[in-house]
Amino acid sequence: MNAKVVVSLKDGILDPEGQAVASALGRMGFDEVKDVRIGKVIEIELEDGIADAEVRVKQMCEQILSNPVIEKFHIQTEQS
Amino acid sequence: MNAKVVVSLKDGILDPEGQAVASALGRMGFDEVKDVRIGKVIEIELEDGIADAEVRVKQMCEQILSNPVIEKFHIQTEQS
Amino acid sequence: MSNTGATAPLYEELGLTASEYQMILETLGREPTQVELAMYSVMWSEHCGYKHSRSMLGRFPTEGEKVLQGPGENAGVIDVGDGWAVAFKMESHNHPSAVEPFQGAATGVGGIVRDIIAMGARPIALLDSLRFGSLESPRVQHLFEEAVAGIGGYGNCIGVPTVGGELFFDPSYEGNCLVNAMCIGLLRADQLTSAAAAGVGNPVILFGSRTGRDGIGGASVLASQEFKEGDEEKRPSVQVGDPFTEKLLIEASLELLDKELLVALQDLGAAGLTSSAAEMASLGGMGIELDVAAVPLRESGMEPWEVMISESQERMLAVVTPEKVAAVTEVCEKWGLTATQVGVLIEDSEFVINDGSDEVGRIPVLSLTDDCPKYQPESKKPDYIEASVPSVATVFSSDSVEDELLDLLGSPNIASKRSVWDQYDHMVMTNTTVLPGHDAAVIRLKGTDRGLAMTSDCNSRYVYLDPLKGGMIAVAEAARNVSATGATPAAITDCLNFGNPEKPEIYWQFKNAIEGISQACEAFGVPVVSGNVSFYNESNGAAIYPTPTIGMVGTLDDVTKTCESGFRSDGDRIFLVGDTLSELGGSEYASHVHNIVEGPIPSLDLGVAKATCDMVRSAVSSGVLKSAHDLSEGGLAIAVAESCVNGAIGAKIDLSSSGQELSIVESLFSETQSRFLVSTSQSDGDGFLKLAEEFGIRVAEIGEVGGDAMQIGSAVELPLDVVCNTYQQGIQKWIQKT
Amino acid sequence: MTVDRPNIGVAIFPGSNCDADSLHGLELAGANAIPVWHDHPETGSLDGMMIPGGFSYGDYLRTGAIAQFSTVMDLIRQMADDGRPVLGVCNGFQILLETGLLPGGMLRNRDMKFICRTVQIRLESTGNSFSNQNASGDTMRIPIAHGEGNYYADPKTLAEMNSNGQVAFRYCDNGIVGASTNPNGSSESIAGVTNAAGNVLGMMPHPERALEPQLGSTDGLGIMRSMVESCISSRAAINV
Ligand SMILES: Nc1ncnc2c1ncn2[C@@H]1O[C@H](COP(=O)(O)OP(=O)(O)O)[C@@H](O)[C@H]1O
Ligand SMILES: [Mg+2]
Repeated sequence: MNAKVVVSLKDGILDPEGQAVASALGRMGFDEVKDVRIGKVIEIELEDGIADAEVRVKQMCEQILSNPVIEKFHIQTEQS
Repeated sequence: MNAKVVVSLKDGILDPEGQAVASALGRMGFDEVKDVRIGKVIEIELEDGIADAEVRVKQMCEQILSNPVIEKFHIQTEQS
Repeated sequence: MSNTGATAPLYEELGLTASEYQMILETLGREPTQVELAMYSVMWSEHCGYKHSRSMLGRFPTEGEKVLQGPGENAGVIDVGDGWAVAFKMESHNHPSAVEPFQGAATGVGGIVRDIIAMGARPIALLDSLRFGSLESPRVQHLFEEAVAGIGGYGNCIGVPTVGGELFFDPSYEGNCLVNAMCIGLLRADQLTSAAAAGVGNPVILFGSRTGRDGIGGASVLASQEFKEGDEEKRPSVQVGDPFTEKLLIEASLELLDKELLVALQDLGAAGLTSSAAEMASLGGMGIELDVAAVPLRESGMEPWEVMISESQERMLAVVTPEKVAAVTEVCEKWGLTATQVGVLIEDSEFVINDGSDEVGRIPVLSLTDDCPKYQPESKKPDYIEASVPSVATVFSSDSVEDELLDLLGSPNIASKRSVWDQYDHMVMTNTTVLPGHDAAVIRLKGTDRGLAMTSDCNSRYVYLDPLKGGMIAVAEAARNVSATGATPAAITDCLNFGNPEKPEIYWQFKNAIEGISQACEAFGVPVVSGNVSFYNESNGAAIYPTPTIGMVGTLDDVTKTCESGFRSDGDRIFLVGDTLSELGGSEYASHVHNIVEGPIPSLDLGVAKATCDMVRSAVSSGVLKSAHDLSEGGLAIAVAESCVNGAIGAKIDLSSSGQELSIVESLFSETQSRFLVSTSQSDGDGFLKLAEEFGIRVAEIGEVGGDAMQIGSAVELPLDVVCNTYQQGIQKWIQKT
Repeated sequence: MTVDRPNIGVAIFPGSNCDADSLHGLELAGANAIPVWHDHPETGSLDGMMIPGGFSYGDYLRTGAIAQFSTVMDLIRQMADDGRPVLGVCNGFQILLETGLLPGGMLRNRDMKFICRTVQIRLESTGNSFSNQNASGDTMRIPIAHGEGNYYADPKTLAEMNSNGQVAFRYCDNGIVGASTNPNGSSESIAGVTNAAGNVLGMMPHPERALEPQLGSTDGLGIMRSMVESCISSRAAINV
């Protein structure tokens, strides 16, 4: 069983990394780039046959993988 | 038009961040976690009506968004 | 914001009282507009307005022949000789760090660095003073590790070495950690910059990052009704730092000043544009007109009040003459920063806010600054102080001092903080000649013979048990740390972290601590040149230990004549400077080993404290000492262990000749003030004794350096590697325990 | 400007923060050190180039990733091709990896923490422009200060580098290289590598922080002085 979690900054929060990349792309001639935001994908490999996998992954997200003050998360689980 | 690029370490390269998160999860009682790998999601907002968007984003990935020595990338584009 | 205040007036939700609102009505002669109300609410907050502290802060001695700038500007400045001056200040970022420790601590560093830039100084060193709950709690470990990573992440990136600080764990900080950061900057004395606005008609330029909705969570109630539920997410109360932009801001600001393009410079901190513009106008005794529509925004649809109080990081405000605007823009562009004229200086002392062609606010400048409401809260001696037993020393008798010593040596408050400063680039700028891990760090001033010593100190347990004496001891300890390196204490900054000042017991702590600090400063002849107050450090109604952190800077005329704390060579003679009394009240030993926090705390004779520092400093600069280390938490035993570890060499101590009648526990762990542990070569020992006699300071020869064990009489005999490992790995061990 | 002092440029990117230290250090080592702003590259008279440490462009995305597109990199590529000495320290090393002037890539430190401390490194190869003052096997005490110094190269590349003598330094303790002396998890404890020609060196330790007794070590002098001498000799060779 695998879970994929995407953690990204909430909307109003400054993303300095995204800004730096956007302006670098602009300097390199990619004028069509309007904005860039950068987040994390966390791929978690779980033991097989975990009953409440989704619940557990959600707990992980809330407890350690993200900080709700500045970040939001999104979970996809997939049977492998 | 938006493009989403996922950049992650090539298979076989040890991922220090993933390992750190995996062991933190283990310490917190999430014993079902076997492995964690962490990559980046880069969300790019593009001007509307760019003809060859996919090609352009691929160029961005090759030129700057990823380093082929250590990383691989994957592109999803979506009409907004 | 919740709906609980459905019946409460808007001003109350913004933190203003009914009488304060009445003051606003009287000042304006009408109801405030939305922007005006927002501006008053942030400027009259405790954080900006110093409502409960201002009256007491006047007690501090702030003058001295070396003081170029005392409190009142962005940072204090002292003359350090050869045409050089040093600006420094300490500031708290406690509440943001409790919510988001990485970003909270990082932006704390960013904020204090901008205060230093605003004085026209290049930041050359940082210190961080950290206090958390008990290290056994996983939550505390998380806060601690993230705060350290945040400080490192910011300081390392901007290329300013973090050379020292403090780290203290105690349950009183469980729900309210303290993150205080201090920055020191260097400037030519004749290039001192002011924030005071001057020149009617001069443009006001905002440069640095764009403005977003950062840090205005608390004022969200002002959002117009059309805003839908969930929109408060768009007004984050936590700011994210961008150290890269800060680095550019440092370079751009210094280049602007170097080219003499600016009339005045000011950073944007708490309360954003509102407070920086108001302060500039107020200091210059004039008025200012801003156009919120001109402010470059990061997000669309921001309302005027949002622009005015946003706390977006990495921004500076400058006053320039009209003909220099183009040159200013050019310098900013070179550094990749936006620079925009957002306003102009006006004659009347009014703060006018326009939104394009509409006037949306007009406030008398002084009503936002000097004329902010001030309170003189009630004060009452807390009961816990009366209840303290007269002496706790008799409680302690032990037949296993060796075990107790190891236990203490590896405890979170005593163990080495190397795992912290290892994460800070403390060597960048290639000036750090005494690295972290000794009493004070020393920075050389390239191109001169001079150096600076710096330290931050506060034993808050002492201040809790006896605020007056605890305040004195904080200054005395800082002076000892600076003197141990051979430097002369020059001036201090402070960060006064307390609970809710509206509680009489807390205000009593505050008043007494200030009195103690002031008396000690007078005795040592060091002025207070800058500082910061952080109140309401409480959780669930319980206050932290009162923590007036002292940041001290000392000067060295010859930076090659310094001393470190580590023993050096076989056969060197070891001396204990100062008398040891039975003073275990409030000690680390009592607290950690016996879980007792009771007074009386050690006594302090300010005259002796100063004379002892003077003597040790004179010994360091005359070159007779091979090591010098001050005694503080953990007493003599811990000082000996640290000198062994830092020198990677053993020592043999014999206390029988010290002539004092103390139990072994008292001899080893008593925290009597005004003591140092020093060593000399065989031949220099007598010279040192003579020097001490001249100064009238009692010194006892207590042993010899050498071997690979730490031995104290018959009570302690520990292999050096055991001592080293216990001390070096203490913090990691506590973290792994859970 | 004396004739026997070579002109060595220090490339400065927005976010570089060891540029002043590098200028100071090169002067101490006997060079005329010349600041070169990233988009106004000085042309002509430079005999060598140093890319200093720091956080160019905030090190956002990947360390060195954005800096590789600065104008000054064209000059640096040209100098590297001409055989002039190019030294990248810390962030400078990371930039050289991103541009492909040196083999391999850089990952976060094994323990995910920034590390600042003085370490020992062992000189592994003398066939380059930075080692004529030292002998193979010499150990040096030099500070490191980085969050991403975990050097990575695949096994094939490592084998090639080893046989070409491109591994310049390894972390060690009293000359002994082992897992316990590797501060950041780098492949084979590598602390610095050169290109095949030996005129481009990237290293994580900061030699410019180890040039004066006051700072605790002078072991960086050998590396910096070697570079200075190589600049003089390569100038002679190129100008022939
Ligand atoms: N948070 C920190 N950041 C950097 N250095 C620290 C920190 N905490 C402690 N240190 C350093 O560790 C050493 C010992 O600190 P401390 O025990 O507070 O010393 P002292 O008792 O002499 O004041 C000092 O060099 C100090 O600067
Ligand atoms: Mg000390």
